[in-house]
Amino acid sequence: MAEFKIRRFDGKKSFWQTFEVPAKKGMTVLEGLYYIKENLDSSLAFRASCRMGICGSCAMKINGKPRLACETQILFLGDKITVEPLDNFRVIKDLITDFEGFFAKHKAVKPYLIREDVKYEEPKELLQTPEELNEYYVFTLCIKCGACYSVCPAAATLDGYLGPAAMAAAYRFCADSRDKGNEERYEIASSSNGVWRCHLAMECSEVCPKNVEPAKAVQMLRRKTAFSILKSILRW
Amino acid sequence: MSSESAKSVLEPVAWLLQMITGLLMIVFVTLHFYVTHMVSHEALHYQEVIARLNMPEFKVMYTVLLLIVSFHAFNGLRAIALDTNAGVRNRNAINTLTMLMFLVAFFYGLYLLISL
Amino acid sequence: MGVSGWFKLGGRSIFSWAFTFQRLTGIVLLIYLCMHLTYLTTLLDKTGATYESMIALTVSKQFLIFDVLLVLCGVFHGINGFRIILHEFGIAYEYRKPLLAVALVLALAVWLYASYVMYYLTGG
Amino acid sequence: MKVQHDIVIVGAGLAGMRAAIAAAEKSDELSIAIIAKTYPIRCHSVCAEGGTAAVLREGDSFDLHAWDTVKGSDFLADQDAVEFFVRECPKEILRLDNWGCPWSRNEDGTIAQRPFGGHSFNRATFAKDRTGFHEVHTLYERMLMYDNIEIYPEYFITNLVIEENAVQGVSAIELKTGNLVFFEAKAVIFATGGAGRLYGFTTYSHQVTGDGLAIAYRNGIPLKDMEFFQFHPTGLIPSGILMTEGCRGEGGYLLNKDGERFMKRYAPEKMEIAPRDVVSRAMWTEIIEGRGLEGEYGPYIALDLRHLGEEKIEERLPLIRDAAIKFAGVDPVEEPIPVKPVAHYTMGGIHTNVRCETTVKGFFAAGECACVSIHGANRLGSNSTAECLVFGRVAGEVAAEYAMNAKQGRISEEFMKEEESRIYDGLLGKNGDESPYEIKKELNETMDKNMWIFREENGLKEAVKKIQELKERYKNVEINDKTRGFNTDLMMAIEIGYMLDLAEVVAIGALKRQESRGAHYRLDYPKRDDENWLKHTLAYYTPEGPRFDYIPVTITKWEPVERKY
Repeated sequence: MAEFKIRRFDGKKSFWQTFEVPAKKGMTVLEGLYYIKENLDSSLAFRASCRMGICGSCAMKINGKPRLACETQILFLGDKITVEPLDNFRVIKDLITDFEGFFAKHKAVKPYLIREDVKYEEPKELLQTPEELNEYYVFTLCIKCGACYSVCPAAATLDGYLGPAAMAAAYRFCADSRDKGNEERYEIASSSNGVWRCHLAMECSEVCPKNVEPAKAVQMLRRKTAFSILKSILRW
Repeated sequence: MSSESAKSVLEPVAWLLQMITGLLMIVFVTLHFYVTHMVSHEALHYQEVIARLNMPEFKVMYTVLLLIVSFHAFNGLRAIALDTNAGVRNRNAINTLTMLMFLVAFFYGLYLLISL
Repeated sequence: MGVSGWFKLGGRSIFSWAFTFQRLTGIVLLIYLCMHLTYLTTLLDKTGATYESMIALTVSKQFLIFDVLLVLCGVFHGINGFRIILHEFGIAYEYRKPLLAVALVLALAVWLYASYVMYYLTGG
Repeated sequence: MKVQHDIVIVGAGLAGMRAAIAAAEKSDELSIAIIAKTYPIRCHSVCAEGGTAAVLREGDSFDLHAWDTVKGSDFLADQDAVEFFVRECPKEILRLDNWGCPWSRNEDGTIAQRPFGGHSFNRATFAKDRTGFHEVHTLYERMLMYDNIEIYPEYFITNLVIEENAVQGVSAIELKTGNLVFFEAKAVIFATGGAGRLYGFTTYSHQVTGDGLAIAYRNGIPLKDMEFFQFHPTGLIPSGILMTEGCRGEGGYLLNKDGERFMKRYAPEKMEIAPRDVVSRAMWTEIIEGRGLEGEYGPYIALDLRHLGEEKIEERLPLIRDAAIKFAGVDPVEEPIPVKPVAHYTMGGIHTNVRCETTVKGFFAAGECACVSIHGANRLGSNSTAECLVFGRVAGEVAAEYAMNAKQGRISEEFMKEEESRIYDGLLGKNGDESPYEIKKELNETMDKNMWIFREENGLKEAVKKIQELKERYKNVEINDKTRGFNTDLMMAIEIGYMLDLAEVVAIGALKRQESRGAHYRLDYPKRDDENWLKHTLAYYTPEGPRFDYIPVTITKWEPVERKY
């Protein structure tokens, strides 16, 4: 038996509720939540989809740390499990938080390949060596689960802060040998809500379930952004 | 989102300077501390202080230290203030105010240095 | 979460602790800088009397504890700051854990040494 | 609340997003809505691992790809559709490349390809073993470039509005608020995915409950070939998480308890990379005949990758290694992975032609929820992501052309009131004594038991009876959570209703098809019967249960022959 203590929110008030879940070896926190929903209290609300750590739906605070519920084993944590919604996001219901702003920030950094010469009707193979691929590959692994954003101290006080995930996405394209749109992204990254607000708490890299190293991406993006601006000033 | 005028010159310059002044401070502050506290507290006596301040190499060192410390300190304050919603809303005011504070601190110190 | 997010440590890694203390010590040092400049105003009294009476207070035994704490702030802020600068230039990012450990040990050692010396100088 | 768009796309996986981009490319005047019950990048397409088939290199040919596909389908695929499909695949790979997909590369910088089950050329284009994941993210990110695409994330579709055989729009619950939103549209595209959660042991995401299939079916649109359900040979035990076919494509072995590569007895030529139906049956036979290994969750087969070496596993199959360690506590570098066949793909779907058109004007379907039929009775690995890309594009373009000349759909006040009361009074507000979750559990058990790899008459009859009983009981469910905002209890209850309808179609369809073809294997009719059954099944909704009809298979170049690997 494991004891699940869950932080709930019904739209008006917030409260703790405790459930007893029969835990077997190998059972994940997500399976525990499903057990509760299907057998004890079906009003419990949480997001989940792929249950293999690739869709990014089920990030939540488990025993104080943001993790993917689907890949966190209950017995690995002991028989007392605390589950809370992510910090730095507005809670909608129980463990479900509002991701609208998070995705809007991702969109704001132009996270797509910018190239004038690609034609929709006649696509051409662009060459890229495995070494060039490795330059940015780790940053493509972001599943937008929000774990990084939830622990970022800058995101805690600044609502508009782009945050680690969005800036890692920006850097992922800046470092892609096929991309030609760096300058556009530097412009966004250099805003008041951008790279300057990172002070390297590095907690984002610590909690990232996919080891994307967003903190590193932000540093690299900041360096590129700063030098691009300085260069343009000096030329002027 | 992030609509305000991008490519502000202050930010990258301030970022770089914060690091450079930080590095320099490690050297200068250690030196300053060494002189005043590590050898003997004799160095803190009024006559000693005045004498030191009248040596050109110390005068230059203190001026430089004063400059980098006050920049680092008030630029740091600026960075902290801009981490908040209220800060970013009043970005220009924060920038102006903290840089002004830096200048006030620096010139006040300079005035002390010169008048001694 | 608001400003409490800067000081939230529960469930966080040691990197968050480093961040929190960097910010706290930064604020302390900023305040100290202002105080420092303010009390140096006493130097303007050319007889040196005002200055000497104030220095007498600050090098006293009762005051030692503040000095020791201040030095802790300075040493931590400096050494941890150096570590951050390395990472900001993209250096040694992969070694961030050992680097933090080294920085903390170094900061502790320097602080203990400096505290000992000050203790000794204030007349042991 | 009412919203108007020219095109409404339901489902934001590979096919849905590809359709949105295609329509937006066609004209920037069109207003396009893409609605989905999750955020776009939370779709099940991210779970696709191994690769996407396309003819890219010297030595391969469209005919060869088409032949592999037709043979893999056990000759139930429509060959005109297959021929069209294989020609379109390469362009889609290159488009994704142009949009930033991090394809794995050869040393010279060209896009790499690897072998895959049932393909006679190394044509599975891949991005490590996260192909679907990278494709989805690439499409999502690309989609953000178009100003005329509006994303409605976390909208749960409840109904389709059809009048005078033309589509008018859809209704959906905005999960955040719990309000019903009515989308009026000139054209509607369904790209809602398969129905995998019918089964308990499955590779599918929790969200894949066949919503689109059931809604189309209830609105009179026929479902095609639903009895064909693919079982993937290698599902991780106990969760059912997919261990990509790429494991075997890269050279992995399947071993029984004697350490024997038993595939040599079933498919001596292709061995482990025979098509999925063949491998799954072989594995299940080994298990039934007592040659499986024994584990705490029952018998299993060992998927051995050790001889590939750590470097290759890290380079080509990092996700597999990660998942095996995290979910089964097994490091494939050191130990074989415990696997057994697992429900994986819905070959059937909404009946469409090669232009993705259905029997209703302005209503299109693409991706796994559609059945164009290029997969026939058994899909080849790496053809599904390719299908989503190719037919997603077709659906988007055809819908755009249609929308440019069609009049705006209209949803009547009357319908809005009815739908409102159907969901909030009829379902949420009602009292009863059945738990929807209990019904789902029993449904899963029935499907896993009676509609698994080997089927026979008695089991199927039992399943039909059970499903009909569950449908009766479902009328009496009660939803405990009576609130409106983000009511996942209500959503799941509705999903379970959808699943019951689909399960009935699958079971009766399987009972009727008295032959063995592709993934549908009848112990009582173990031979393929081209004389009587070389035809597609169509299931039409009636209040009493599905009505069945059959239509011929299109054959162009390849007459059915015996299938040997």
